[in-house]
Amino acid sequence: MTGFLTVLRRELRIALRRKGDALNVLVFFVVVASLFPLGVGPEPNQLRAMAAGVAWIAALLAALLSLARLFAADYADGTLEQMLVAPQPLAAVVLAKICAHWLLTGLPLALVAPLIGLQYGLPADALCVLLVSLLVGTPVLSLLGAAGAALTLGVRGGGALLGLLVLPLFVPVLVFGAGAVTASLIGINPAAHLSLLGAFLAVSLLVGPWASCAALRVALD
Amino acid sequence: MNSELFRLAAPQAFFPVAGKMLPWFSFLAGALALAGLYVAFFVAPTDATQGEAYRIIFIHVPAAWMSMFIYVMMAGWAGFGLAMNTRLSGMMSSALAPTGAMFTFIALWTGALWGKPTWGTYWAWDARMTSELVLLFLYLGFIALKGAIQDPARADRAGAILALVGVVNVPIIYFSVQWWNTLHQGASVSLTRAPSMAAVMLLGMLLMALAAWMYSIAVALARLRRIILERERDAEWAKLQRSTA
Amino acid sequence: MLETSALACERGGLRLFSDLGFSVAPGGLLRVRGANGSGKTTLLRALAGLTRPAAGAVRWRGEPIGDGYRGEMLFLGHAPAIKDELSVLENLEFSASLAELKNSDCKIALQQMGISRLADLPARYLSQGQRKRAALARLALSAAVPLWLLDEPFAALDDEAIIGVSALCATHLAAGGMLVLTSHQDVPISCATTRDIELQ
Amino acid sequence: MGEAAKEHGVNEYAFFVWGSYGVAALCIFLEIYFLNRKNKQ
Repeated sequence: MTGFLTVLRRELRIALRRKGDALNVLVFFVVVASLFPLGVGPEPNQLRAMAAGVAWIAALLAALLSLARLFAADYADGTLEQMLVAPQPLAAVVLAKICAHWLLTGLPLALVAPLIGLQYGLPADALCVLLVSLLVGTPVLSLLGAAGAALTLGVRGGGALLGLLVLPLFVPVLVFGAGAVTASLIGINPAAHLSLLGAFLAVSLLVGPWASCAALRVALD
Repeated sequence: MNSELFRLAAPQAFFPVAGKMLPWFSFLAGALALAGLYVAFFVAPTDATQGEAYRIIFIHVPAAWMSMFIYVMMAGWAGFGLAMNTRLSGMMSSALAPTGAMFTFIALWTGALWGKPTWGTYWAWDARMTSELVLLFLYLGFIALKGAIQDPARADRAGAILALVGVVNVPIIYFSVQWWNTLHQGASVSLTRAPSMAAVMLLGMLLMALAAWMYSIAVALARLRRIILERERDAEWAKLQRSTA
Repeated sequence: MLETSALACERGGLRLFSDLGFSVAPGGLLRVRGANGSGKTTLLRALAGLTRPAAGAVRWRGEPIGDGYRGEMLFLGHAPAIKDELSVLENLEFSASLAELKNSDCKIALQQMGISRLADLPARYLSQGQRKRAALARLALSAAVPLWLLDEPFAALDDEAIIGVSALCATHLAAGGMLVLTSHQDVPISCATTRDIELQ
Repeated sequence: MGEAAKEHGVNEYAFFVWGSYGVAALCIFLEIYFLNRKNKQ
């Protein structure tokens, strides 16, 4: 457990020293979300129907943007190697990095998304559902994304390859996440969607760390 | 028997065995395909509602079955290679991947070409077709990852991890897309309600599916032999093999 | 006691060495020599459990190396595991707590390596030699860790630092610790049982 | 493609049926072609 806290504290301390990274991801999210009306037109009903999908897809892309750097810096300066050799279980270390990634990207996205929702004319209850769905869904992006980042460590064409590997795995999160908001818009109780999202989070909690550890061991072989 | 199996696990030992099996599977594939096509075009009656267009299911449904079946096989071989650390299994998963991707591609195209006459649009975002599209992305991801990593041993192990993560997610993706489809369109349009499964149609599809299976094994064995030669490039026996092949 | 039997390693399909068997007893020093690319680093990484050997096995106290082994081993690779954003002291504190070194006083360790004045300086401004010293400062904290695996510990170090590091290694060996290191120049560590391996 | 189709005069479907089998045959041919070409090297 101490390993988890040590790595988490270090990650957050480094992030505080390099505020730019987390901020860039957030700004990227807002920019992508505000491009859609320019492309599709300002017609309110259309925007309201699209809001959930746009918010979620922007969140997916923003998370993807920051995933490539999850292990890259540590891989380059040798600290990742030390983590593999440390007595701490590697899963705890990887989980700490995933938590740090979520705290720095997933959480801010979820908190900002209701603003985007307002911009798109979403009613109040739909905004709450959007916030909750993102809070439950974005950890999955970090968990499965970490596995993708570990698999493409030190591989050329990493960014695009990472997207190709990970985005198909995000389909259920997008379906249930955006579906929850759309359901609440048309009066259906979104509890079913959110619980399925939670179930997928549970699965990713198992699959993500295992795959990331295995992939890191392969990458540093 | 056990030692025989382990002897075969070495690529060099399996190379000639694959060579001997190849013609058999190719012949089987050809024969079954001919039988299937005969049933599809001459034995199957014209469907009351869709007329002749439904004959496409004799290629579409087997291709869809094979695309999923091969992915599971690929993940199985990859996982086996990861656990037992046998190089041959990793090669087998690489040999299967392109054929699986091809069947997914065929399933998508034949699905679209079948959709046009029956529902008026090439792409109806039908639940199964959308999941098939995601499956194609999973195949392409696997092939791209293995292509991007130079060292064969690392490529096999990384590919195995991706395939295992993928095979866990495939049912979830299929379920979520099914759910998504019912939410937006209602269950009016879906391939699952193909015309009533007359026995002869089922026979036609089974024959074509078996033909596709034999074909996949034959192609996988052929590609496996090429991968073995490529990877054992510096081994003496590989050079000898290439000069005589 | 660390021992290997018929160890073989490959890199990129190329066989580096095979049938390598040796053992390191408490208090023993093993130096791995060899030209560039002869597999010195790969061997050390195999001993650390990072690289999977193509054949043979590495055993620690008679058991194949596993999770428990990592608690009793310290591995320092070529790259000094230093984060540029953190200060030298923070880096050392992080790696000490990651390695579960209990009563570790980092300031003294930095002093022993002669870089205590750099304690609060972000590691970004350190020279290559200073970074290596910062990485090796962990040796001063790891007296309780029985096995040390050091890859080119003397690279980029000036004479004064080499003496400092050799002293740390000597006290470690005297206390019954084990040390395996790779190095091109000869090793100024005085020790009872020193053995060399040459990799072709 | 056999008399069954022509008798019913349903040839506007022919394009789609031929199209599907054509795509499938083309894919299989390409796969085998590339496989053999690579084996020659």
